Amino acid sequence: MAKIRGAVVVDVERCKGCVICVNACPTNVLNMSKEVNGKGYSYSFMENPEACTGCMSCSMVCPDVVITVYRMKVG
Amino acid sequence: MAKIRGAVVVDVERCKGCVICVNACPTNVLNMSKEVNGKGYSYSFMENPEACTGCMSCSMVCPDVVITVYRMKVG
Amino acid sequence: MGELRLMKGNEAIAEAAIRCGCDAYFGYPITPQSEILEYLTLENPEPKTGMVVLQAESEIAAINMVYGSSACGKKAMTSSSSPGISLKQEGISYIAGAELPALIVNVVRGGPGLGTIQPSQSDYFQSVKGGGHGDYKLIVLAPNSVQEQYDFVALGFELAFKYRNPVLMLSDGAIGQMMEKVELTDYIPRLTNEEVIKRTGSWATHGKPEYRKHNIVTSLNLQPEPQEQHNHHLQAKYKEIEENELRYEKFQCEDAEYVFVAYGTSSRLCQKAIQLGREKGLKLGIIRPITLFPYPSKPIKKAAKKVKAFLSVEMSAGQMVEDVRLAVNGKRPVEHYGRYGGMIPMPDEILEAMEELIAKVEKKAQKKAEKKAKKKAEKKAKKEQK
Amino acid sequence: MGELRLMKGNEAIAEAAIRCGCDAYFGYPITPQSEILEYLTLENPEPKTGMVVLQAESEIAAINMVYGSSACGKKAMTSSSSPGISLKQEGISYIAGAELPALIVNVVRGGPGLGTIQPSQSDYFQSVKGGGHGDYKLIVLAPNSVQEQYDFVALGFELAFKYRNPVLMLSDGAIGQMMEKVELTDYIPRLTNEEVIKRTGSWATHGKPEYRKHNIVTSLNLQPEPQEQHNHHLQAKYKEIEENELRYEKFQCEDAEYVFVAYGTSSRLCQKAIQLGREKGLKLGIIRPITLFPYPSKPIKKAAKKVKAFLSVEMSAGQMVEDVRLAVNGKRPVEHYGRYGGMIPMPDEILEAMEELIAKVEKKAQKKAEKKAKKKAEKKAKKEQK
Amino acid sequence: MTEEIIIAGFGGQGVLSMGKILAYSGMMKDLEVSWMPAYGPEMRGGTANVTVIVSQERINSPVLKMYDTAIILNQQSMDKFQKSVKPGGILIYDNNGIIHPPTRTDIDIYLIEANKVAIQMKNTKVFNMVVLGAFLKVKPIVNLDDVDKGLKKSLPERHHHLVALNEEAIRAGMEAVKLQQKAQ
Amino acid sequence: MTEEIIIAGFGGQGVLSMGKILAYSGMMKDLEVSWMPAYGPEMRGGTANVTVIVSQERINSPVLKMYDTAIILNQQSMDKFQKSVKPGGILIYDNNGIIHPPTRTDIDIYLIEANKVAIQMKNTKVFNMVVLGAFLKVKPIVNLDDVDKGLKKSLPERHHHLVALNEEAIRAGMEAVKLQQKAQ
Amino acid sequence: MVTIEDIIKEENKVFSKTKLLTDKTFSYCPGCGHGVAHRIIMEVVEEMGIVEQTIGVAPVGCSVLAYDFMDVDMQQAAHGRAPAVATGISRVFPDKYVFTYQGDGDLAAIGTAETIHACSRAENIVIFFINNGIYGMTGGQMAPTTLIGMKTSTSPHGRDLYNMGFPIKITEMVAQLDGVQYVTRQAVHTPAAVRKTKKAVKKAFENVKNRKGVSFIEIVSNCNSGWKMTPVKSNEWMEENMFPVYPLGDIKG
Amino acid sequence: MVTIEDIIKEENKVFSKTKLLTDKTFSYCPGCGHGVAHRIIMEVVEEMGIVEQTIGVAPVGCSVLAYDFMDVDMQQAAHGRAPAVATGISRVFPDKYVFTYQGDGDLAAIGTAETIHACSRAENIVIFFINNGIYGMTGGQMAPTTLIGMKTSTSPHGRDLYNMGFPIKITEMVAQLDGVQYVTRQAVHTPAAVRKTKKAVKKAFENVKNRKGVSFIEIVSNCNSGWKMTPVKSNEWMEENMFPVYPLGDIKG
Ligand SMILES: Cc1ncc(C[n+]2csc(CCOP(=O)(O)OP(=O)(O)O)c2C)c(N)n1
Ligand SMILES: Cc1ncc(C[n+]2csc(CCOP(=O)(O)OP(=O)(O)O)c2C)c(N)n1
Ligand code: SF4
Ligand code: SF4
Ligand code: SF4
Ligand code: SF4
Repeated sequence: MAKIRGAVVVDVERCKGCVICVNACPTNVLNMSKEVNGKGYSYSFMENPEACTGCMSCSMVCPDVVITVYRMKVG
Repeated sequence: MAKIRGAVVVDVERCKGCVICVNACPTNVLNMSKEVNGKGYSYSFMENPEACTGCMSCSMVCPDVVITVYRMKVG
Repeated sequence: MGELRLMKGNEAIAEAAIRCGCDAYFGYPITPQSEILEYLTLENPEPKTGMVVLQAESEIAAINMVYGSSACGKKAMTSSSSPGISLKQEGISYIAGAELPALIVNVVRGGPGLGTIQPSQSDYFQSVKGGGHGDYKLIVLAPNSVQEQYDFVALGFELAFKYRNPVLMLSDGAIGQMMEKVELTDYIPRLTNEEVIKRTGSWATHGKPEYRKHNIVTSLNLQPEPQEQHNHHLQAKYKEIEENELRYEKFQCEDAEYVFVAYGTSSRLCQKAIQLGREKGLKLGIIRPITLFPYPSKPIKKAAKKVKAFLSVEMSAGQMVEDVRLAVNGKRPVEHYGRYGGMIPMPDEILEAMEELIAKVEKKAQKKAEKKAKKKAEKKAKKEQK
Repeated sequence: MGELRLMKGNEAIAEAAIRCGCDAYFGYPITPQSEILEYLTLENPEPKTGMVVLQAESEIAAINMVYGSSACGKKAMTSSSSPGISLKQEGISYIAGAELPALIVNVVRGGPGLGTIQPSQSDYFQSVKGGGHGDYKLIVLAPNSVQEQYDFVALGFELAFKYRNPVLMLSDGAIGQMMEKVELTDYIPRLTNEEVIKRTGSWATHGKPEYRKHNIVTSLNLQPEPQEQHNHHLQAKYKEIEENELRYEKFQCEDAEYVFVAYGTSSRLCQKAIQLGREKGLKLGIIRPITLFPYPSKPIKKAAKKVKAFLSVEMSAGQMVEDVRLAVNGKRPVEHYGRYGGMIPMPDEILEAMEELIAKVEKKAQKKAEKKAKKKAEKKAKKEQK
Repeated sequence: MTEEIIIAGFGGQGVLSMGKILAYSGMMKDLEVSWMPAYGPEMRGGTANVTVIVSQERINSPVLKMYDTAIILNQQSMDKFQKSVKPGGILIYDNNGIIHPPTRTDIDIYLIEANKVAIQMKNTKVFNMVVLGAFLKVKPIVNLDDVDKGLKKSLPERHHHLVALNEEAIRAGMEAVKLQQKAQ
Repeated sequence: MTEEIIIAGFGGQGVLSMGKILAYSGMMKDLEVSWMPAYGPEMRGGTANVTVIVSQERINSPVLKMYDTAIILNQQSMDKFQKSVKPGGILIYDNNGIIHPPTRTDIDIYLIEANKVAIQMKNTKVFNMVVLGAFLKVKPIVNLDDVDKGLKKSLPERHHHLVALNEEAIRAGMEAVKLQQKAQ
Repeated sequence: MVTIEDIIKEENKVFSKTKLLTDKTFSYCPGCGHGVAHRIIMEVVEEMGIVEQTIGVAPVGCSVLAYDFMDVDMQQAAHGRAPAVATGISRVFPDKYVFTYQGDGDLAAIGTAETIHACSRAENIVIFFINNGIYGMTGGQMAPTTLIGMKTSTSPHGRDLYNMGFPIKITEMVAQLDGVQYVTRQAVHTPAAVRKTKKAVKKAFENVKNRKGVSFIEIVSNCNSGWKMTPVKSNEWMEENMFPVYPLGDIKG
Repeated sequence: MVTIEDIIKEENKVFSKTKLLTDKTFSYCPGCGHGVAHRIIMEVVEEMGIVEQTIGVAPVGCSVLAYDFMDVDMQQAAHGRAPAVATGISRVFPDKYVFTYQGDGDLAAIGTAETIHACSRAENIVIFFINNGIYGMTGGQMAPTTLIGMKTSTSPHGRDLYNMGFPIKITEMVAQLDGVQYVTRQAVHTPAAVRKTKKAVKKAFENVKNRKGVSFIEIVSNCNSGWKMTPVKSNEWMEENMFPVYPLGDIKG
């Protein structure tokens, strides 16, 4: 059975650190960074990239539309 | 059996000749005058005074509140 | 010559709108101007010319509908009378701030408050100085005949689009309700959408095509610096309008010693007063501002060189008279005569007021002359004594 | 001395309302004055003093609530900022027409349209000349400190009731948002209904008792004649107000050769400019109108006898300057300096503007003197030739 | 030539439309015209009056205090406008409902019993045309042809069949008008 | 004595409340004070600055172009306000986040590492009080007693227990402030 | 035999004009329902003995002169703003009986926001809403309540849906609001209708006494001038055409 | 093993920002629902290929700068007047897709009349109504939709019924109007909610194409600044407190 793998790219400088994507991700891929970006916000990043299925849950709810989602079949 | 008799007094000068009272009277007491009043309106008067029961139907609907109604038991 | 018709001033506005290719009228009933909307709904131009006519739920809705339409580059207008125009002040300020071309008609009635429905000219300040907030100017046209009510619709739109600025036609109940002969112009077809886009594509909202950036219509600047820039731009535009668009009329001013300044209905009354006065041998004339902004300050200033005094006649407690005074700048006496609250001053009372002013001025002049003569005589006497 | 507190100008207005026995405040949020409503809702005076505080659905509703309350003889007020005040114009005209006592606060921001939320003084015309329709006047108070924001609430109500006339406090975003020391006055209890009836029983609506006719509050006259009468009455009242209620302040005018005219925030800026100018040896002073209607035309006219020129400084493109010109009536040069659209002119630019004016005036004077001297010399030469 | 006219009476008498037809007729003759109604709440029921000016020159004031001719159709208007006729001017009135007939002696006074005539014509609606006829007899500032054209212009197409009737009424008015008193 | 001060930094740094406490303290000392914030949409997130004037005389303009003292807490404010210090005046800054330190040579420049101090105190909320302490060391226009009273006035009753902590921070600031450069 | 003179005696008087109507003749057109509505309201105020506590608000519309006829303290309000004005009164005089008397143009067009928000705030007032489907005062223009197809001076070819939209049943909308206690639609063209309306008016004022929030009484009425019909005909037309769209009866409370 | 770099390739891209959002960073607070709402609307416009026919209207409110973010022709409108402005646009450009984007203060307070009448006239437009129960832009004041007991800067002790009245469910009121084709209440705080909302938006624009009159889409949203909560917390609070009063789902059409 083909597995689906995904990945997201967060536009770090535009992320406002609202944590909504982290909350929305069904597979707990995302978490907030320790560092802050130029605007002083900690930003979202893939903490567990392997778990990402590219389901777009995060990008669906990101208020600042800063998440790009990629998906591919593997295997 | 006591009969009820009524009578109305129309304030002729304030009557605007709208005919609504004539229409409303269940016993066809009222009609409109041939003459006109000072404002040029023909006015309502008791054409068949005997038929008046003092039911106040006319006074209820007179938009200019120009009808006074009297009623007494007779016999 | 175009077709002649006997029309009410209000009707003339409506007919002119249809004929000059107006795209949309939005209005709300109020005496003494309801005939504009009534005429338009009766004529029902939409199937014929495509002009939209809509009775709005309020004056505020109407002016904001105008905002929407004119921000599309369309010729949109509204009309009302004094209380209704007061309600439109926020909208008017927005339209001026966003630099939209729009025509607003005020058929003035007596105020303040609900007042009366009779003619008045007591909305001059509101129209000319700015009834709404902020530094803005309307181009203000003041017709004094039914023909001008007609003509100034097309003119109003022309100026509105030339400068992307709201134009106010300041009429009053008398001109709105009276009938006169009107020479109608031919029907000018409304601009097609393509033409509208061609003419206003740089700023109006028509839907963004591939080839340009999105157009935005706004009067907002979150930062004061660009807002000041915007205001500078507006002020420069107003200056340009002052230089190019001044319209006024002089009547019997060549030899006039005393001059009326009056606009709209009052100017007609003054003309009659001049006729009556000239019959008595008085040298009277009138300067009639046709545009109230821009105001004919220069012609009045120039006239002040020869004229002995000015009488500003308005159906108000004295509003335009301030602009006459500002123009004359202390050179000559300027007084005001007015009836108001819906009253129209009769030509003979206007003449009387002028005669009083004349008497006052001449008395003063005489006193001055006498004083001078006396002084001279005294000097002479002194000399002789010596 | 009363309690001292550091307060925002907006808060001072709210606190003053509670303490001076105001009966009702009706408002709608808009920057930069929302603190007034916020402070009042936080203090929640109703259980303590009985003062009603209500957030209306709009500015129009708010001004009409004020109409209703003040027509009951109660002390009612509203506040807003420029666009909101434009919306209130019909209501204000009604209140003026019906001769109701009411207090309206405008914390002005930059316009036109949505503009900015930064301070401005570009609603002068609207406030003073009449933003609404008809011939009416508001009593206009222009505070220039937080203390005055506080004091003018009680003063406003006093004048409003004395003349049965709406009073406008013309503030701006700077005074509204800044904090200064305020000396608070003691709580004055609201009038009881009996006291209200005693004070306003002749005209206000409290419910008709047996002993009097019903009271009617209206601004309507179907016939123009009584409406003109009513207007005459209003004009007479305005004249009385002009005679009795003029308030202004002079600062360093005794020896001043050049004088600023400025109100509100601008007057504070000018005072600093005077300080800077005097440090340079310039003899500068200021006349500050505290009431904008009535306007201190006479003091300015009087000052024109000694002063060489006036500079009207406003955060606008030039509005009050017209009233300065009308007062000076051509006797002296009057110029305007302004920043606008939300910008505040800095004291040093104001001083610069004044220096330019001075240079201009002196140059002209010098030229005149030179011309005179030249003529004299020529004459002399001619004589000598002979 | 400038003719300044006031027409005044009750609301329903056709005062305004009579003025309109007169103005239209003047227009047909290439004259300048103005028609200025007193409008207002009194319109409903109350009195109605209109100032009509017909002139060879551009008309200045559309409202006046004194008139060349006053056409007066009820007592209220008589009280108000009798005094507004210029000395030597003309007053035309219908005596139906008039309690105090005109008393001025410095003007020409004409009587037109238009109500009567209209009743004779069995059409009270032509009342105002009868009055117009009377006026035009006294002051032929426009001729019947002009009025004809004016009528056609001012009536909607579907009422054009009434033109003849109106003309008839005008003629009747012309015949019925009587000089009551010459200015002294 | 008149002291004209600008305090400028980020939104969350307590710039406005620091100004308020300073103003309140001045008031406690019977001085005239004014506190004028730059308000606007930038308040949300962006920069914040406030002009505080403390004087023995009535204060005229509450806004100024040149200041006796500028207290600068981020780079943006440095860029904007360094030039606005009067010659011979004072600039106090926290170097946290400052990329381009002040370069003027005609003013006294003080450094206060308030961020560091606050972290040492384990309470970043007192950051602004540390800065205030630095200022008061340099310009003792009010004494600690006044500040104490000012704090009590400006804090709601329920926060009065914080007064002591704030005072401590002020003292820490007084100690930590360093003269970097004397005006030449 | 009893003569008429025998009957017309003070002691036999069963109906006469309430004292709370002034002696001025109504300015309304012959047959206009405004007069009956005025009378009923004043009768109720009189009967409840609350004249000293009653303050009325009449905005512009034919009834702008209501203050000339109703012998209670009255305020004239700007077009559409009566509910706001009434709010201002009621808030500073919470114990008074405050009512508005508004036309359909006033209440349902320009005054929509004020109507809905006073209702939503549960102001302790009575709103009388005279729905005659037209703007009477200004000469018979279309109102929000004008029926589809109805001719008015601004819908001279009949109100058409496409351009002018649907008639608004604002009374039904208002009934949805939590702040409104009592909503009813009545008429005043027949004796029976008048009696019902009077009951409703009484109930409304009782509600004020009991601080129940807004009572809203629509009175479907004629405007024979605007409709260009005789009064009698207009009442018939009203029954046939208006009532199906604006059915009489209690809607809430 | 597949590396992340393998996945992040143009051909694998399944979600990215629509071209119809500009490059400007939203001016909204972190976590504010306005951003998602903007995105969905622009996606639908893009997907339907109607950008050349689309004109938006944004009145004042936090979203006053919508014109900076939505890359379509836009008009900024006065507070409360967007439906009137949209009427002006739609009437002169009947073939365009005209939408308004309004807050609750804007649409349900000052703009009540304009909202109801545009709906009643069946203007061929879409109204987006972002209900966050508060006035965001001006600093968190009470809105008509503020819940009972809710604290805002003008109801600092909690909204109380007696003084401030009931929250208005304007969406339910609008649904009663004949001119309105489609009324729905949605949210944008979860992926599922966003998907539903997008469907609704599409349906609304389809309605415009088919000239069906007003489509009215309420989006219940958060205002974490005004509510003084973290974004995540505010979304929870919204589910618990707002949804019971403003239940999600289709109301009409
Ligand atoms: C702001 C404003 N707009 C318009 C008017 C004109 N006006 C007066 S009454 C009225 C409408 C009257 O209709 P309605 O409310 O239905 O009452 P009715 O006369 O039918 O009883 C209008 C539009 C006004 N006075 N003020
Ligand atoms: C006439 C007018 N009144 C008031 C304001 C101030 N103002 C701007 S936005 C707004 C309300 C914003 O609230 P909402 O519509 O709910 O939108 P949000 O900001 O919550 O998205 C107000 C009152 C204004 N700009 N114009
Ligand atoms: S939802 Fe968007 S803005 Fe919020 S934390 Fe995630 S990526 Fe950043
Ligand atoms: S109802 Fe009244 S006004 Fe009408 S005819 Fe009868 S008495 Fe006269
Ligand atoms: S116009 Fe209509 S509503 Fe007004 S009084 Fe006449 S009949 Fe009544
Ligand atoms: S204030 Fe509220 S509505 Fe406005 S952007 Fe911030 S979170 Fe969004």
